[in-house]
This record gives sequence, C-alpha cells and structure tokens, in this order.
Amino acid sequence: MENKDDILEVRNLKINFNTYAGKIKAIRDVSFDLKKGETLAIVGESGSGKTVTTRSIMGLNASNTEIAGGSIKFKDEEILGKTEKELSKFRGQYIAEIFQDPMTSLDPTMKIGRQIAEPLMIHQNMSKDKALDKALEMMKLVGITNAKERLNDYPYQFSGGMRQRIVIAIALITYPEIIIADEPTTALDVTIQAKILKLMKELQDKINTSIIFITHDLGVVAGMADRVAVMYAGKIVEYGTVDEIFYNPKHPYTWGLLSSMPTLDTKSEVLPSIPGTPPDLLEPPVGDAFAARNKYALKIDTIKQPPFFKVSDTHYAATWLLDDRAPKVTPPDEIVKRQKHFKAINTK
Amino acid sequence: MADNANKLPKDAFEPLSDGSHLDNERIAAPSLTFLKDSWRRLKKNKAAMISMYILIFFIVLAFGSQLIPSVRNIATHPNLNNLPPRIPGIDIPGFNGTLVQGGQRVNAYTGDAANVHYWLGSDYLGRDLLARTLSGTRLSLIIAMVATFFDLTIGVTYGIVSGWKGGRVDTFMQRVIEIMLSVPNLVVMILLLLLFKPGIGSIVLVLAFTGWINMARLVRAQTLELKNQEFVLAARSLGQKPWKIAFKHLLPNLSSVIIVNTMLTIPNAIFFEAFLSFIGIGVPAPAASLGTLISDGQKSFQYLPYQMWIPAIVLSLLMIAFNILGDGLRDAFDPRTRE
Amino acid sequence: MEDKNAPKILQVEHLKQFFNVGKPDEVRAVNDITFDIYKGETFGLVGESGSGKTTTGRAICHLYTPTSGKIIFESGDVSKLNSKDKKVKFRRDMQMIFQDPYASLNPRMKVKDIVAEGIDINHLAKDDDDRNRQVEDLLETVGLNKEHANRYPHEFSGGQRQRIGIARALAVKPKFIIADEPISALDVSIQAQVVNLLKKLQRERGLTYLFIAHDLSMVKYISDRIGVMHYGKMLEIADADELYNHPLHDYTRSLLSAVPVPDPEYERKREIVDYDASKEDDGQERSLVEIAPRHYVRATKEEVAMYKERLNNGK
Amino acid sequence: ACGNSSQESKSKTIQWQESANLPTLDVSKATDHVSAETLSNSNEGLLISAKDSKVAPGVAESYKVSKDGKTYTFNLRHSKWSNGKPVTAKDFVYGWQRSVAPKTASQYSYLFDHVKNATEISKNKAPVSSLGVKADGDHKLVVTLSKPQSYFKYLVTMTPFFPQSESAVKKFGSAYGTNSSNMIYNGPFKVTGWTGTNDSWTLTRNKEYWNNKATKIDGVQFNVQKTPSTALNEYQSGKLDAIHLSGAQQVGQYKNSKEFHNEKQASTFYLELNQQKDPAFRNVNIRKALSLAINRQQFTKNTLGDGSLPAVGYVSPGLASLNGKDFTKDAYVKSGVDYNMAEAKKLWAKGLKEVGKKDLNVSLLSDDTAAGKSTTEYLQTQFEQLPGLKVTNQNLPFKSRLSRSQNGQFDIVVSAWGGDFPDPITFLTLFTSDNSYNNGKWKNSEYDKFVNNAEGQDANNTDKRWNDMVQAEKTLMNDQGIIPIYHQAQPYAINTRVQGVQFYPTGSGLDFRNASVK
Amino acid sequence: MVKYLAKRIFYLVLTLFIVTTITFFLMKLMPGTPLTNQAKLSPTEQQLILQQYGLDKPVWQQYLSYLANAVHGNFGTSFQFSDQPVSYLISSRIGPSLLLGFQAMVIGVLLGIVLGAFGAIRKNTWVDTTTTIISILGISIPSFVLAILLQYFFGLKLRAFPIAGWSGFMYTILPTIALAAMPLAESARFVRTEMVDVLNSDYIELARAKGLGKLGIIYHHALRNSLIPLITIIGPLAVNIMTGSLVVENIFAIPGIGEQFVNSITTNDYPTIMGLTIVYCFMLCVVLLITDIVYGLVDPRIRITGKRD
Ligand SMILES: Nc1ncnc2c1ncn2[C@@H]1O[C@H](COP(=O)(O)OP(=O)(O)OP(=O)(O)O)[C@@H](O)[C@H]1O
Ligand SMILES: Nc1ncnc2c1ncn2[C@@H]1O[C@H](COP(=O)(O)OP(=O)(O)OP(=O)(O)O)[C@@H](O)[C@H]1O
Ligand SMILES: [Mg+2]
Ligand SMILES: [Mg+2]
Repeated sequence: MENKDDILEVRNLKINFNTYAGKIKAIRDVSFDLKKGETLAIVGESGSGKTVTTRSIMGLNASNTEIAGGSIKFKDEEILGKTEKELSKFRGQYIAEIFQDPMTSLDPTMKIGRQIAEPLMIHQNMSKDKALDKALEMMKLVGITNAKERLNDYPYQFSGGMRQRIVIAIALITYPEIIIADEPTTALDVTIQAKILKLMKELQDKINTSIIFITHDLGVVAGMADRVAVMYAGKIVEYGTVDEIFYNPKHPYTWGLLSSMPTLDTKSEVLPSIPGTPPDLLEPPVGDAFAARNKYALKIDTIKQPPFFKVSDTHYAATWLLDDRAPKVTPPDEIVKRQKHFKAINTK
Repeated sequence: MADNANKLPKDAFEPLSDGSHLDNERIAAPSLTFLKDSWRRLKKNKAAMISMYILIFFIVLAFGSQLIPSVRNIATHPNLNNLPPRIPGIDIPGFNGTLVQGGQRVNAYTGDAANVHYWLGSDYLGRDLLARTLSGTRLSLIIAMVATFFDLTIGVTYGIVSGWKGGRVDTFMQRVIEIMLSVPNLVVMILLLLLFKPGIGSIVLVLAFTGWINMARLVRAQTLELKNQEFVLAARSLGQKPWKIAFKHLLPNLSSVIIVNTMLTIPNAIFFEAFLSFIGIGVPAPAASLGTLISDGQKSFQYLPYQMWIPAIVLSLLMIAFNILGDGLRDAFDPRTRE
Repeated sequence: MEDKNAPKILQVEHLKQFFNVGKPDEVRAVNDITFDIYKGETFGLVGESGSGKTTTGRAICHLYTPTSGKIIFESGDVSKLNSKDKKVKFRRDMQMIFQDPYASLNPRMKVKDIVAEGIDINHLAKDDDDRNRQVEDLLETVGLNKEHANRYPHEFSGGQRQRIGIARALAVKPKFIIADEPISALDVSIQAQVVNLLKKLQRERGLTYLFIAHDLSMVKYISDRIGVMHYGKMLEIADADELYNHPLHDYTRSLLSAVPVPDPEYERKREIVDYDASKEDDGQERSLVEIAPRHYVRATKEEVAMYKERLNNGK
Repeated sequence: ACGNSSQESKSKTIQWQESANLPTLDVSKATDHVSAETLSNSNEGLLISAKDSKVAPGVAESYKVSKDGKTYTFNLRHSKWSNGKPVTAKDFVYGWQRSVAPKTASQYSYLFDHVKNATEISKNKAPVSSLGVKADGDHKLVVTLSKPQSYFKYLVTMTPFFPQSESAVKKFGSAYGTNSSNMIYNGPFKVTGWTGTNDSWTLTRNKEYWNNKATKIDGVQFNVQKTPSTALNEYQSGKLDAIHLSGAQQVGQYKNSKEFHNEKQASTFYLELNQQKDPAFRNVNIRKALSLAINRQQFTKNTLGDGSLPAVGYVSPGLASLNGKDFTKDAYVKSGVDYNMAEAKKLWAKGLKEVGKKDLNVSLLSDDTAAGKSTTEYLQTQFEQLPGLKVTNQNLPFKSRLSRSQNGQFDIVVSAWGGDFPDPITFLTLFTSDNSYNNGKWKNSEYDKFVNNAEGQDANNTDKRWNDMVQAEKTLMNDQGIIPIYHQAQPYAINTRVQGVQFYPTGSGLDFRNASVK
Repeated sequence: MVKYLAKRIFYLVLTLFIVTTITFFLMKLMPGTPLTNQAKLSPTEQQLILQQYGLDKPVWQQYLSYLANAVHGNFGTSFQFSDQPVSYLISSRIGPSLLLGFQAMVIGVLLGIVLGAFGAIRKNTWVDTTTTIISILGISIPSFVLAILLQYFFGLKLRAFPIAGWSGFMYTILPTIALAAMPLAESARFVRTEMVDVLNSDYIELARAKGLGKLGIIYHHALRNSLIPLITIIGPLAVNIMTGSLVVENIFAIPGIGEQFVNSITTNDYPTIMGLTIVYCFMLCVVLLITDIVYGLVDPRIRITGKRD
C-alpha cells in the first residue's frame, strides 16, 4: 500500500459528531491514499461519509466535529491537529475544493474575476492586477467565452454550468496538488455535466494534479476515476482500480449498486434492488453494517466486522464472503456478466 | 489481514439466507411529533425556559390575583398616600418603609399609617401599588393579547389570501401594505386615538389596526413558499377545496411562523400601549396599565423612585421574557438548528 | 407491457403554458406541444432542466390553467370539466407523484392522514375502521408496515417517503399517474426499490404513467415511449428502444451522448455530441413529423428528408 | 455642562421655566398666561398691577374718573418705544381699536364691552373709529364708557389695552408679533431670541424704558420645559433659577424651604352638573349631596398636594376685599363647601327619591393633565360611596374638554375659572342664566338679579355693589349651582439669589420690574 | 432602474396623497376649533376667525384647497401659535429632530453592526451572549424609561451631561443614546442572524477552502453580504426613531418636531398635527426610497437587472 508517489495518506480516520440526539459515528476507520496525478473516486450513498472525509482533509469540519483518531498526511505532513491558521496555508494552495452547488458557492456580491484571483492574492502575494490577469487566463482555460468582458460580471449573470466552470477555475488557479471535487456535477444537466467532466479531465492532464472525486453516480465514476473507493455507513467497503470495481466487484454492496442501475440495455422486468435503508450512525450495528440489507449475509456478519480481504495488489474488499471459510455465492446476473467481461479483458 | 476466527461460532459462515435479517423498514427511533421535537429543543434553551416561567408566573399572578377582592377593587386611602414599600420583617432600605427626604432617610409610616404595610408602597391616592401593578400588568397583558389576537387573525388571513391568490390580488394587497408601511404606525395610532373615545377598546382597536402588517408579510412569504410545495400540489391534485387546504396544510405549517411572530408582537403591543399611556392618550383612569403607572411614577421619580421602578421593571421583564421566549421558539422551530 | 392498439387515454394538443403573460418576465415554459399517451403505457418525458417537463405534467393535471391548447383525458376536455361530478372524477382518475420526498408530504400530518386525504375528499371510506383498513392496505401495497400509519413523515427515509407519496396517489384508485422525477432525489440503491414498485403497480392495476425524469437510463428502462423536450418544445417522440438506438434530432443525440454509463470501457470511448440550440431559431415553421412509424421529430418540411435519411443510415 | 451653570448663576439673567410655548407677542391676540407673563414685562399699559389688588402708574402718570363713572381721562408721561419713537395717546387709540376690530378676531375683545360702542363694533355694526377712546393731544387719553365700571382700572393693565404703534403693525404686517424682532416694546424689557416657535426666549433690559434705571436685572430667560421632573432636575443642577413645582412630591420637598413660593391664583376649580342632559341634577338635594361628599381638605392636602387650597366658595379668597374684609368671608356659606358623608348620603337618598330614581350613571369629565386625573380619580372614589352612583371618568385634552363642556356633552365636568381682574364680578358673571360659560345651565333669577344690579344700577355704588355680589355668591352656594372644589395655587421653587419677583393672582401674574439677582 | 424609480416616486406621491386625504378627514371628525374663547366672541368674530383658518367653506372645498396648498408645502396656520404658519413651525423645529435622528441612526446602526458581527463571529461564546443580552435589553426597555433613567443618573446624579435643553453637542448625547438603543439592538440582532447565515453559506466555505484567513473571510465576504440586507431595515428603524423621538424630545426638552407633535396633540392644534403627520410620512417615504436606491446600488443583483422580488 505504501507508495513513493502517494501525496496524501489517510489512515484509520475516525470522526464523530456531537449532536442533541447523541454521538453520530460518521467516519468509522477509513484509510486510503492518493497518488500524484490520479483520480480517486469515492462513491457511496447519501450519508455514507464521503463529504465528511474530504472535509477533514481540508480541515473544514463543522464545529461539532470530534476527530476520534487516525491521521491525514499530505506529503508526509500531518494535517490533523493543525491550527486554522496553518491549515489556511494548505487550503487553496496545495489542496483545493470544487463544491457541489454552483448556484450557492460563489459570493453573490463579488465580481467573479476577483473571486478567481483571490487565492493567488492570498497565497502568492500577487498584486491584484496580476492576479486578475491570471484569472483571465484561467477563465479562458475553463472555457468561458468573452472572458475579458465577463471578468467584471457577478455570479448571478452566469448560468449554472458557467458558474461551475468558475468554481473550477478558482480551484485550479494555484495549480494545487490535490483537487477535491464533491459532487461537482450533481446539480447540472447531463449535457453540461459531460462537458464539465471532460474539462476536468483535460485540465488534470495539463497541470498534473490529483483529484478526489466524490459522487454517487456510478456512471460518472466509470468515466472519471482511475481508482474507486466504495463507502458504506462511514467505512470504505471496497476499493480498487476502476476496472476492478466495475468489472470484478467483490462486495455485495457494490454488486447491489451496479446491478440496481439499469444500463441503456437492461431489459429485466425487475431491477435487483438493495432493500431497506442505511443504518443509523448514532448506533452503528455490530458486525457488518451492510448485513441488514444484504441477502448474501452470513451469520458472522452480524457478529464481527469483516476485515479487508485482498483481491489483487490494488483491489481490496471488506466482506466475509471473501473468507476462505465462506460459502461460494453467485452474484446477481449483471455482476456475473461484468465479471465475465473482466476475465475477457484480463486474458487478452 | 486474515483473521483468526477462533472464537467464532461454528455456523459463523452459514448464510442468513432465510431473509429474516432483512428487517429493513423498521424505524427504531421513538415517534416524535414536530411539536414534541421543538419542545425538546426549547427545553435545552435555558434563557427561553426561564422566560417562559417568568411569563407564566406573571400571567398567573396578574390574572389570579384578580380573585382577591382587594386587588380587584383597589381602594383609595387619601391619607395613606405615597408610602414607600414596606414588607413586614424585611429591613433593607427600599423595602422597610423608609424614604429619603431632604437628604435623610426617614420612616414614612407615621400617624395613620403606622400599622399598615404596603409591600410595594402606595400611590398618590393611597392605592396599594402592588395591587395596582398587578392590575396594570393584567390590563397590559389583556390589551396586548387581544390586540395581538386581532392583528394575528387579520394578518394571517391577509397573508394567506394575498399569498395564495397571487396575481393581481396579491399585487394590490402588497401595495396596500407598502403604503401602510410608509406611514409611521405610531402616528396612525395617535390620529385614531384622537378620533375614538379613549379607552381600552380603542387602544386594542388601534393597536390591531397597525399591528398586523408584519404578520401579514411573514405569512404571505411563507404561504408563497408553501403554495408551491409539493404536498400542497398533491392536495390540489386530489381535489381538496382551497379553504380546506388553508386549514389542513397551510395553517399547521405556518404555525411556527405565527407562534414566533405572536411572541414578538405581544411585547410590541405592550410597548405601544405603554407608550400611548405614557404620552397621555392611553387607558383612562382609574384603570391603570403599566404604561400609565410608569407615567405616573415618572413624575415623582426623584422622590418616590419606587413608583416608577416597580412598573418599569415589570414592563421590562415582560418585554424581555416575551422577546427571549420568541427568539427561543424561533430557534426551536427552525429546522436548520435541528442537529 | 404495452398493447400497441390500446386506446388513447390522454391527448395533448398544442398546449401552451406561459407564466407572467404580458410582463417583461414572461416565461414560455411550454410552447405548443402535442402528444398522446395510450392506455397502460409508460410515457417518458426527458429534457434538460427548465425545458418544461414539470409544467407539462402540472398542466395536464390541471394544476395550471393552460394559456392555450387542449388536454383531452379519456375523451373529456380537462379545461371544460363543468360539472362537479366530472371534476371529482377527473381528480380521482389522474394523480401525481412528486419529486422531492421531503416537500411532498405535509410534515404536520400523520402518514395515516396523508394517505387518507384522497379517501376523505371522495368519501371512499364507510367509517373510520374502513379508512384505517384501506390505509393499512395501501401501506402494505407500497411495502411499508401498517405500524407506520401513526408516524410523521420526517421519521422516514427518502425512499420510504416516496412510497408514502405513491400510497397517497393510489388511495383514490387512479388510472393515470404523472410521476415527476419520482426517483431523482433518491440514492441509487433506493431508486430501484421505487422503480420496481411503480412497475409492479402498473402491472397489477393497469396504470398509465407519464414518467418525467432526466436520468435517461432509468427513463429508458421504465418507459415504453419517450418524448424529448427542450425549451418548452417537444423535439422527438419515439418508442424507447427506437429513440435510443436511432435518435434523430440533434438534441436527442447530444443528450444521449452525454449520459454517463457505469462502464469504464464505454466511458473511455465516449464522444460528446454538441448541440447548438440556435439552429432552431431560424424562424421557420416546425412541427412534429412522423419520420418512421411511431417516431416523430420536430422538423421543417425540408428537414424531413434529412431525418429520413439519417434514420436509414443509422439502420 | 456643570461649568456653565455656575457661570450662569453669576450672571444677572434669571433662568425661568415656562411649561408651555409662547404662542404670540401680538398684544391683541394674546390670551394665555405665557404671552401675558412675557408681554406684561415687555410692554406696558396705562396702569400696571401692584400689590394688594392695587394699580400703579404705568404709561399714565395719573388718571381721573368722572362723577358718573363713565369718563376716564389718562395723563400720559413722555415715554418711548424700544425703537426710540415716542409712545403717544394715539398708540393707545390705535391699539384699542385694533383689539376690538372684528378683523383682528381678538379673543379678549369682550373685555372692552363697557367701552362705548365696543359691542357694536365687534358685531360689525359700528365703525372701529366710533370706539369710545380719543386722543387729546399726544399725552392725554379720554375713554368713554357706556356704563360705569368700577374695575376698569384693572382692565387697562391687561395686554389688549396696551398701546400699539400703527407704523409697527403696518410694517410687520401679518408677521406682527410672530417673532421677537417683529414687535416693538415699551416695557422694562425687550423680548429677544424668540423665533416664533422655539422653546426659549429672553426678556432683555429695554434701555428706552422710562423707568429703566429702576430695573435691576439684565434679563430673564424663559425656558420651556414641559416635563416637570426634567424641570426639577434642571433646577437642582442649577440650570434653572425658578420652576413650577408640580405635584405633591415636588411641593412636599420644598414646602419648608426658603425657595418655596406658593402663589395664590384667582382661580377656582368647580363642578358643573349638566341639568339639561341629566334632569336629576335639577334636584338641589342631589347637588348638595355631591358637594358634601367631597373632602376638600383631604383632597388638596393629600391628593393634589400642590399648595392649592380647599374651596371656601366660588370666588377665590384674597381676590378682593372691602374695608379690609375679604369677599369670601362675607359671602361664606359653610354648607356649600363642607364635607359630611353622612349628611351627603341622607340628602342623596332623599334626592333620588324625589326624582324617582334608584341609581345614577354619570361620566365625570376633566382635563387629561395630572391634576385633572387626580381630581377625577379622587372624586370618583368619593362619589361612589353614595349608594347607586356610578361614575365613569373622562380625561380629555384641554380643548376637547372645553368644546365638550360648551356643547353640553357631559354629565359632570370639572371646570375652572381664573379671574381676569381683582374684582368678584370677574367670577360671578359666569353663572347668569344666559351666560355662555354656564355649561351646567343652572338657572336662578335671584342670582341673575344680583349680578345685574352689580353691573348696572349699583355699578357706581361701592357698598351696594359689594352687597349685590355677596348675595349672588350666597345664592349660588345655597342652591349649590356649582360645586367648588379648590382654589388653585401655583407653587414655585425659586433660587434664593433671585429676589423681588412679584406675583399677582390675576391678569399678567408675573412682574420682573423689581426683581434682583444676588 | 429609471423606470423603477419613476414607479417608486409615483407610489410615494400616491401614499402622501392617501395619507393627506385620510388625515384631513380624520381631523374634520375631531371636536374643537381654534376658538378657545368661543363663548365670549360675537358671531361676527367667530365667523372671522373661522374665515381666517378657512373653516367657513364646505368641507370638500377646504379639502381641495388644503391639497393644493400642501403641494406647495403650505399646511395652514397653527391653532396654537397665532398667525404662525405650520410650515414655518415645522421647518424651524425639524433641525434638532433630524440631527438627533441621524445621530441615533448612525450610532445605533454602527454599534449594532459591530456588536452583531462580533456576536456572529464568536457565536456561542460569552461575546455572543453579551451581544444578545444587550440587544434584548435594547429591544425590551422602552425608550421613555431609558430616557428618564439616563437623565436622572447621567444628568442629575453624575452631572456628566446636561439634563435637558438644546444648545450644543453635549446636549445631544443623552437623547441620542436613548434613541439609539432600539436601532442598536435591532441592527445587532439583524446583523447577527444575517452573518450567522452568511457564515454558514457555501461561498464562505469556498472562501475558507481558498485559504482565506478568518479576518479575510469576514472582511471580504461575510461583512458585505450580511450588511447589504441591513439596508432593508433602515426604514423600520427610522420609524422606531420617530416613535422614540416623541417622548425623548419631550423628556429632554428638545425643540424638535417630536416634542411639537405631542404638544399639538395635547393642545388640539389640528393643522400642526396634520402637517406633522404628512411630514413624518414624507420623511419615512424618502428614507424608504433612498434605502431602496442604495440597496439597488450596493447589491449587484439588483443594480444590473433592476429586478427585485
Ligand atoms: N455537522 C454535522 N453534525 C452532525 N452530523 C453530521 C454533520 N456533518 C455530517 N453529519 C453526518 O455524518 C454522516 C456523513 O455525512 P456526509 O455529509 O459525509 O455524507 P455524504 O456521503 O457526503 O452524503 P451526500 O451524498 O448526501 O453528500 C451523515 O449521517 C450526516 O448526517
Ligand atoms: N409558476 C411559475 N412562474 C414562472 N415561471 C415558471 C413557473 N413554473 C415554472 N416556471 C419556469 O418555466 C420553465 C420550465 O419549468 P419546468 O419546471 O417545467 O422545467 P422542468 O423541465 O421541470 O425542469 P427541471 O428539470 O429543473 O425540473 C422554467 O424556466 C421555470 O423557471
Ligand atoms: Mg456529501
Ligand atoms: Mg421539473
């Protein structure tokens, strides 16, 4: 797992939230790393802890956050426990973030040129004029036409897609080493989404940055990611390269996700769905949190949390099904089909 | 990474294939209604709870004390006038029947008065200030509540109609509000009070006449929002009658806005009543509200400070308590603060 | 699933729905669309945000008064329901399911009362017991427990709420259901639950759906025929497979080319087709033309030939 | 701020509190006490008020009255206006004509009613020039009355009888008297610093005044301060030299101090019972019962506590006396102003029986001032001790109260009358049957006869006239035509450095001619 | 924008017209005339006085001429001050009121902003609690009580400020404080809520993600966005100050129009009451108009599209 070109290492992260109702155990032992220039996608359903994970990388946790353990290292430098002031040196400079909702993430009363230029002025002590020049370049780069005239426009004068480009420009302007994109396209139409995703890939190539890409749309993941981590109830349940996850998934939750999404040629009368709802993180179940929705569950799932089982050097899954003692099960048809395809590419 | 599963039961790796574990539509949390939930949150707000108890205390005291004949019918004792507070057994200056006269603290309870105790003193007609303050509080509360009730009903109706009807009706109704807003409400009140016979009824009317605008605006805004909420559309697509939608769907969802705003309107009404009384066009004597008591007390504030302090403190406490409770309720009702 | 000779249950003719008519901020949300829906089918409506899908749905359900055009439901003109009986019947026959599982249920009402609202309005229950029984049946139908009847909406998850919404619509035994993006707010894992439920209900009760969505994979999966909307106009209507396999209109092509697919290989090869909407702003008269059987495209007379050719090339 | 106050205290300007604004400096139009207080120090009539209901020479050095009491001849001294022009008899003629002319609409024109032709002029039935006042040269003024008026000497001390310079009136036009520079002065002081609407103005020494050398102070600054507690605060901090004390507390605080001045005023507060609206009030026993139910002693001492005196009758004490005997002594009727609740209840029961009623619901109308409210509240508690009587209080602003009383929209009203001049007749004329101030419409032919005699056939006979007036008062009290409550006094706190300010119970009220500052 | 302005001004005129009309007829319903000594005046004199005040004509004629005169700023002659035009009365007394109102508004709002902003930034700390307490007290303690207490303690007891009167800056301090309490409290509350909202918004989160420090965020993003909406409550605050001025001017003996208004009420000086009513409405309308324009200027969303909701 250790790798020279890892620029970010998250180890055994545990995060709780103190609320009226009690302690929400939002992140329950999460570890992963990010390599230079790669895109790591984190998928999982709502509330699985994707945002909380990335927020702690940025040091942007809510006030009721309790970091219960673990470490986050950016280029071997520990981020957890840094003061707000120290953190603000990282943010924007080395690690930038693209927010989900382009309609609300821009300051409505500030000219967008200035908003784009701001990180430069903060981190590189650049004069305003110079920063604005750079901002202009960046606007062109993210595909805003008439960039020069639009430098002095306000956010409400842009459409949602254009705003998201601006948000991307803000993230990119310092050529950060890591970009965290938290559902950057969920609020957009598919056609615009496609363009934005393409743009992100192009820009990533250009400045060789790493991206942590959060989404719950597996289609987007398939297009964007080099590697994928699947989260469920505050834990990563499976991770691997994009091909491994899509063509050779091992965790029943991943199976469920992949097979419950119809592709353009799904014909079956009933979609294999995942029954039920995710567990309450106030009192996470003992054993495998997914067990209650898992029709492949084993008795041990209700007793003990599964460890990660290695599938390949790059592919791990946390399910007792991979234990030697576990019975062999047949995944859903859709998965069987995919696994066949996986074999086919790998033998090629 | 392999696990030594020594302590595991034998059948640990048996599938749970009967599906009994897939108990997926279970809701574990106990049932909490919106109000219960809000109440729970309100209870965590100490200031708001204290305010609530203060208000309950005052309300119970102000209304309950009316059962005591001597409070209901306050007698005048022209010979026992302007006596400072004297509480039996308490010997702190200010409450032991002494007052400062010509630079010296003297006992005011002499002669006729030697054996009486006015806990909060007496006024210029020798009326018990405690009883007067209680009656005044009651009157202020009644005026405020009745006025608030009126402006609540007017405001809520106006707001719902304006928001629900939309279009030209709404535009017109908003224009009316705009015009009313560009007239200082106190000026309107004063003009109306000049016209009407001074009295409690007129004050209530006048307060109600100007007070509803805020409520109407809030309710309208909320109605506009609710109107396009899908549950209202659902009711419409089921063929629900408009007035039933108003009662079943809008009102309950407006309730928090209404309650919060009422909590903030009451002190406003209390204030305006006091203000009108203070400038001399409020409740006519002998009825006394907190405003008239303050106005009376203010005249001899230098010599008989208690005559103003007492009603002023009660008034301020009421206002503070209503304001804090209103704020607290707003927080309690606001789903954003739900954590 | 679909009977090709089924009668039309709904005809929309030259429907226009404008907002703020005559004001500077006039919105032509739906601008002259025509389409039919057959009994028992699922008609999918797709298009980008703001293209007028919701407005179309609501206009059909008579939540808006159309600016012009006709909506004929089961041979009756919706805007001319003069008698009370007819109105009541219409309201029973056509129901909606909404997008936002959080906004579509009155937070101050118990599930029981939400579901029973239609029963109460139409006096479908003999007495309280009957009402409760009906509610419990409905809850079971949508896969919830009857114990849930006394709870409040906020205690449910998104998928469960969506099912309560479906139960509410079913309570009046409708024939036609307009589902406005019923799953787009739900998680992938939950979406399938709802879609399966909708399909099951259609099978069991012979329902007709107008299914609005912007997730094209799901629309294709659930729909028999699909209409593509853009800027208040209907651009293309065809059977689902036909539309996906042989999209004719540039906009449809662009839309399809943008759909993300959970298949890395496919994604790597993806080509985005751009669509320039200004092409249609040339002032020429366009209307839906049947290029192939059951495949309509909005086109000028000249464009018809071009589309015909496009279709042949594709095959 | 503290700095200036000590500095101010050294100056020879007195800081005086007024409780109302100065409405006008036009002598013809002044009707209120603030204008009167200002004008009687800035301007001067033929005579000026003096102590003990006397008059002293003003612009007139001396005057003569004809035998029949109808012709007054005034000899004027050589004196000047503040603009240096001489004050002549013509100025008096002009001034009087202006006051009477209907065009001026002076609300005090009725004071001229004994001057020949005045009544006709005010009704526009005679030309202004026909007014019975003529200049005989610059320094002699001859006044012809239509009938004798023994108290005419008092009238000429009042503002409407002041001289007015025709040239000044013409010059300032409609702005005459609307601010301190649009006015000329012939009194010991000039008014300065009054913009017409502001809250302070100053009497400054008038160098042109004939007796300027007698003036000891530099001036008086009047400061309007309507809030009594603020006034008191300012007095205590030394900012004001003199304030009106208001209410029992303030009076109580100063009662035994040298700073305390309780100035009696020729002013009586009394109740009028509306006999037209409430027939029950035509019953004398009911009227008497109400009067006996009022403990005037207790009321003035404890409730009002502002130095006012319990009523001894209708005409205020100390106003006028004959041969050293005060009018009120001569005319005292004990039962009219006594307190006897037992008797009151008896008479009340009797009265009710006579009018055939079991109970009575009445409203009690008064001003909305502090004193007005205390009065109604006190009376309410006293009256409600009479079985079957229910009293509702109504406190209205002065003008509303006035208009209601004059239109008969009341049951019982607390009215007040302030004498214009030190003669009982200024009070007594009010309750003749047809007088417009007789709001209760009490009618008594006896009373009318006495008053008419005093004003008519006995006008020139001091003793008879006196007796007529005494009988009138007694009739009024015996029949309880009105119910007197108290005689007002104006208590002041005046810094001891200020000396010699003269107060009069009637008319101008305030005189700084002999004031001095230590 | 021009069109919008024209519309606003039209409404301003309409409002004033309605207010004038209503007050005029209200006043007609009131008892009392300028004739205090009515009883002693001959009918001729009464007639003449009524004529002087134009009260002899039929009501509708009075109304029309009142309207015509009011347009020219002429509100007739005061009943209280003889021969004094109401317009002069008002113009000579409006200065102190405007000055006080302005001072109170500026001080109240500025301090309110500071308090509110600190409260929001240090949410749930003692700073916040203090701010909340101050603003609750400010809202809850009536201005007249506050004015009396200020006068007594700071004027009489401590002698720190003049007790009452109007001659110089020192004299404005206590009344300004008494008047400023309410706007201070209101704006502190408002700013706090706004700022808490803004600080929770996505764009502040983005600003933090950019690496902007706390101060930078507040200065560059949070303040502007939470202060712009403050403009909308300036109108209501102005009403507050007007209300307060009625008693505060009285208590501090300030020769302003607030004091005059109360005075005119107690003396039934109807022409002055009407004139002042119209002036108050006019001032409020102007404040509302100005705040509207300013809002449009500072909020780019409105500045450029000219639209608002
Ligand atoms: N400030 C907070 N206080 C309490 N609970 C929180 C807080 N922030 C997040 N949570 C909880 O932590 C869990 C994980 O939330 P997170 O936002 O990371 O989910 P997510 O995977 O990003 O979901 P989504 O797809 O909806 O964005 C959720 O149960 C959420 O309710
Ligand atoms: N009540 C209304 N008043 C004014 N404009 C409206 C109204 N309802 C909808 N619109 C406008 O009409 C257009 C079409 O809206 P509609 O909601 O039908 O789109 P949609 O296709 O459902 O979009 P989405 O995918 O975002 O739901 C939009 O521009 C919208 O802003
Ligand atoms: Mg998230
Ligand atoms: Mg929609």
